[in-house]
Amino acid sequence: MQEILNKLIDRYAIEPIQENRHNQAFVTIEKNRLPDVLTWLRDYEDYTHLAFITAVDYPEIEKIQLTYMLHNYILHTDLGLRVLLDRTRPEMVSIHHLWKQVATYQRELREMFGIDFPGSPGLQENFALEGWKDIPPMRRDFDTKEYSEKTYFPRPGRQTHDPKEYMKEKLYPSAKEDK
Amino acid sequence: MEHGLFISIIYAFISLSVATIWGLLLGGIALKVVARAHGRFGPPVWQPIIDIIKNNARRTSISHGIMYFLGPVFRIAGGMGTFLFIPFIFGSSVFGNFSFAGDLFLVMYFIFFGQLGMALGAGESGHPYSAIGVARGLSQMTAFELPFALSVISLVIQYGTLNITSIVAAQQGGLLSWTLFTNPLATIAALISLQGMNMHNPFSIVIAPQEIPIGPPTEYHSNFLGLLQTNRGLFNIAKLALFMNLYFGGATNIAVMILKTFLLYMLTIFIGASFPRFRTEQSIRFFLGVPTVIGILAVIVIAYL
Amino acid sequence: MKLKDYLSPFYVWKRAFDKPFTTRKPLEDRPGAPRYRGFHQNDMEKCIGCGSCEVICQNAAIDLVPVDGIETTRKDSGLRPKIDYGRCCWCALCVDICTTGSLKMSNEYIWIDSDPEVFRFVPGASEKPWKNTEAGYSQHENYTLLNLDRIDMPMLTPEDSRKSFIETVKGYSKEEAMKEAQRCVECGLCVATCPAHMDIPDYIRAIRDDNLDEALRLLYDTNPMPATCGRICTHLCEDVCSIGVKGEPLAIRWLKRYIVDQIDDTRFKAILRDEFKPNGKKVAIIGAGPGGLSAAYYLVTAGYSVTIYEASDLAGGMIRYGVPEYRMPYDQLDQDINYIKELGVEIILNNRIGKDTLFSDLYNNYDALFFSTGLNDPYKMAIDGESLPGVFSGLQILDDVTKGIKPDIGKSVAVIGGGNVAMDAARTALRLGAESTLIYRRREEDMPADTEEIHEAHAEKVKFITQAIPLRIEKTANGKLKFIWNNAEMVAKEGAARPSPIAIEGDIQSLEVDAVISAIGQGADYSFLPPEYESKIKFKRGKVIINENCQTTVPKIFAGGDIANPTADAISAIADGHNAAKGIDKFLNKK
Amino acid sequence: MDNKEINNTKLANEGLSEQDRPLFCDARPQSYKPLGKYVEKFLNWARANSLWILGYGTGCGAIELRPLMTARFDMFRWGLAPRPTPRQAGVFVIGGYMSVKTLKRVIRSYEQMQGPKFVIGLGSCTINGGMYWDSYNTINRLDHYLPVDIYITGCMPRPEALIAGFNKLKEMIKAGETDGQNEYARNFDWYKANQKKIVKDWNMPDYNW
Repeated sequence: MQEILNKLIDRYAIEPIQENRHNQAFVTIEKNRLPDVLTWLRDYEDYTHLAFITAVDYPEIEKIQLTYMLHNYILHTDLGLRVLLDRTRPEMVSIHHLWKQVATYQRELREMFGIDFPGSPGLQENFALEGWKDIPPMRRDFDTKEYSEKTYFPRPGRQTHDPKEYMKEKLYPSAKEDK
Repeated sequence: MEHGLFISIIYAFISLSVATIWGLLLGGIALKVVARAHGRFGPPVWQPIIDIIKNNARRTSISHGIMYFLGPVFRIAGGMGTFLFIPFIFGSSVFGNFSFAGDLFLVMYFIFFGQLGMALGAGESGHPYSAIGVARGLSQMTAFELPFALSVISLVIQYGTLNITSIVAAQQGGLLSWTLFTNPLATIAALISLQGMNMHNPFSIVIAPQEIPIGPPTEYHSNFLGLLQTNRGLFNIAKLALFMNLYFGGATNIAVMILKTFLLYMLTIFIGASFPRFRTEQSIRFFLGVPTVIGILAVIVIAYL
Repeated sequence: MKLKDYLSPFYVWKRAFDKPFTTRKPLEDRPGAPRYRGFHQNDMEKCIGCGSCEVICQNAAIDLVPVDGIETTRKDSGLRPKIDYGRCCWCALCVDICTTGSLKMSNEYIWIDSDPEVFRFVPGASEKPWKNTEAGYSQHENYTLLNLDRIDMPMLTPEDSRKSFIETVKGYSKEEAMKEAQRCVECGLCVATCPAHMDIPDYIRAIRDDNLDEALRLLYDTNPMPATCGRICTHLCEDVCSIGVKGEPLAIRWLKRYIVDQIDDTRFKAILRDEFKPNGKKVAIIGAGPGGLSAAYYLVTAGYSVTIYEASDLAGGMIRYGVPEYRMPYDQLDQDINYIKELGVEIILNNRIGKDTLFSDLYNNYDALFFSTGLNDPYKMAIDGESLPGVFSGLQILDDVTKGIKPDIGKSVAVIGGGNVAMDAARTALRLGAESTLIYRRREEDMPADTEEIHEAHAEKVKFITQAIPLRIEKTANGKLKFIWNNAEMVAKEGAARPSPIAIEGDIQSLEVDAVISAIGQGADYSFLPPEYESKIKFKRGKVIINENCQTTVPKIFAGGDIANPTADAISAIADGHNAAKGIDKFLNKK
Repeated sequence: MDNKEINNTKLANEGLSEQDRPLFCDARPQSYKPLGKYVEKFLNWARANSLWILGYGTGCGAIELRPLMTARFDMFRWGLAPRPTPRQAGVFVIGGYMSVKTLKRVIRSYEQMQGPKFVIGLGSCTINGGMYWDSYNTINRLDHYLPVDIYITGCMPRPEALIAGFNKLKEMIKAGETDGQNEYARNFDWYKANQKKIVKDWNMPDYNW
């Protein structure tokens, strides 16, 4: 593990590196260097398997973090490459020329996070949501509960009581006009 | 044909009804027997009959066109045609059915006829699974018809007639005069193709419910399906009766008929429940291999020895 | 392919002659496992309606609803969980969190209906087939999601504590307080029981969030003497704490104290942001005890100008003079009083109404009057020898110690009574260097004192003699006092709430002591009231009758505190003060 | 169609191109009157004893249907059988939650089933959302989109509960209490409005027979 990390540092001067386990590490790299690094890892360092691509929304820092998870079948090590995208117009270079199946992940990410991958095959096709018009549901500012209640009308007839308020009403109603 | 036309029609009707019900019950028994091999109890033996009633009681049905509509009709016409020219019970006036000099050829044609009609009808439903099922069914059918035809040719040479009734009559001299013993090679070839004809494992690729939902009848429902299911009982018993007559000495009374068709059917079930399924090209290769060779041998042995 | 490959598949038919695997009647033959999680059951008697189940449910499947036949009481909100089986996912978190262990799950799992609206019921109340099923899932004995054990309060050891008047309880550190606050399930059952209805769950949450400024604001909303109450409150809230059903209740009192302890009193004004516009109306308050101070605080924040008349030389009332320093350090009391003073409340000390100032003058000069003079007239034991030298009242001892006078109690004392004053007196006597013996008419569990007090008294080696009916006190030859009592047995009387002691004939015992302290209760002293007012104000069993606004039968006069409420503790007096302030505000603004 | 009282109220079939329209159904579903009392009773008996299930796993509950086919439960002995095509099936078992995407396919399959057809709502999710109650993509209540005959609560219910559900359905069929097909036809516009509110890209015929 350390070897590949040192190489990454030497070749691409990548910092910082976060090592989770002895066989798993994450590095954050610049957006436009990613295809380079991925190609090098795939072709020269035996990181031939792209396990998944996933994203995390960070509205606090106005970024969306993309993670590309690579696996090396010879050393059995995992390497995660992280890229930070601008949250207002997230756009990333498509890497479907490196791994064909990535197009599916990219479709999903476009739908769930609104990340654009120009040139990725079938990007505009529906993935799981058909005809979705709201903000992408995996964005953190999307309130799924509110959306659900608005759209899927839960069965009526539910009513609950707060023990504190209920006891007040029952036991000392005179204090009702408090505060 | 000693009876008048009216009587003949009534007799044919009775014969058809009894055969259909017996065929459906046989199907039910088969379900139960297979269930035992699976370690369960299985549905009641009359379950196929309930299914037919239910399907005919459906309130709605959709037609996809004339051919689609005719598919089940062809199918049951094939079943009835096959059955009505086979002496169900030898010598019986009610179950003797029709008989004429060349009825063996007609019966063999009818076995094809239903399937072809069905293929046309199912094709018009436009369902891709139907088309796949039809393609598989027809190619498999051509394959299993070959050893069966060779076996029949061998029989025709042996008995010198194309009349089934005559063939049955020729076997009436006790157990050893059955074709089974007089022409064992033809019998073996025919029994192997019976397995394919009945579409039991290992030749059940046509209806493969897991891969191509139910095969050709995917789009058939309600009364259409009811008709197809009725035919399944009838056609089944027709084939069994044919084999019984050709190879096992026919039946002179109803008890023998029941026993012989039952045993014959159980034989296919016995094999069917044991084996996994062949793919289409595997089953074709199989039929064109050993069974065809046996059939050719049967013809050669009868013709030249 | 070998022949064997063709033949071996037929082996499957061997199965056909074995017994089938099929369960003939799966519905009858296959009940749920003994701990299968099926439909809920609820023990209606045990459940207290705390609502923890509702809060923990991730699927919002639980509603709390009133149920016929379940009354709302102090310990029971009267609500019961109603479960929506269109939501429930049978995770059993509600069972695991249940504070009482009343919620369970039966192992029944079949419920079929064509109407989707019926899949809701109140377990325990609705008649369902699984209502009384034995098997099912219930809380595991050794596993609970709740923290049942209280974080230990650092205290002086009894050996050390009995030597001096240093405060026994040291107070929580930040970690301890936050840990303790995390035990709270925020059910809010305690709020109704607290006489002042303090926002207990809210300020505990503020502690958990480490937002002490907010916590202090919440405290002052309903209680202007938090430092005091954080120490000597009778904490009725802890009696009803839902965590207390199965474990130790939350240390609500200590958490309150923690809030005040952490905040420097100079910051109070900045945090509380008490702003008010004087409205020019004047209110007089008699008695600078908790009731008076509380009323003063809320009146002054409502814009009134408030004057308190206090007979003693320091404000604080019974909290100062009736509670020993080891429980209630005077600087903490001063902190509370000083903040109230800072707001502009005028406290006139050493001014006894009826002697230094006339009640009628107050009545005529102020827009409204509030008196909360407290119970400071000790009851007499009514036995022979009570007036002998060396016989003191409990209050007298405590009062003297506060004022720095060392009472002459010698080396051994007998304290008569079982209330908090008796405990205080006994423990004060220990600290003054005497051996204390507590003598009480009934059993220990009947004592009105707080259990903690009793426990600490035991720890500090106060001797307890119970079921002893005092007979007389005699002077012995060597100058000591001989306290003589008759042993009693507890007899349950029909119709009586608790058994009463009946003397066992002839079983008479005695104890020689240097001093006898009688602490069997106190009465009110209404000598400040001129007869014409006393006749107008209605009393019942020595207590002033007030309405829910603490108004007496004379509209302009309000009263509260020990002289009016049955519980006679500081927090009730504070609540009365608050109520009276609201009542006065209403009364004066209506005009 | 062999049905005399057919009402040829045309459907809009929006979302289809002009040349595609004749290929798809353009008539509304019909209500059907039961036949004579005793005939219908006999037919209902047959229907109850030959329930063919549409084997379309719509949610996690589909996994509870599988054990029924095993030797342990052997559902065939009650006349239950899985059927791979909606045309031949009579019972639609909705196996729990339904996402919007599944709902679209379920509507299509349901409409393709031939009446009388029955729907079993399996699991809590079909009643009031279950553990997916606040999900952005799963519906909360099934009865807004399809006429449901019975509900089996559970998350998920065991196969035994499913058996009990089928037993109950059988009783209801025998008593003639299940009329989902007619209910759907009667309240067709209401169901369609609900369905279209959820299914955003409605690129299929309004009614699929």
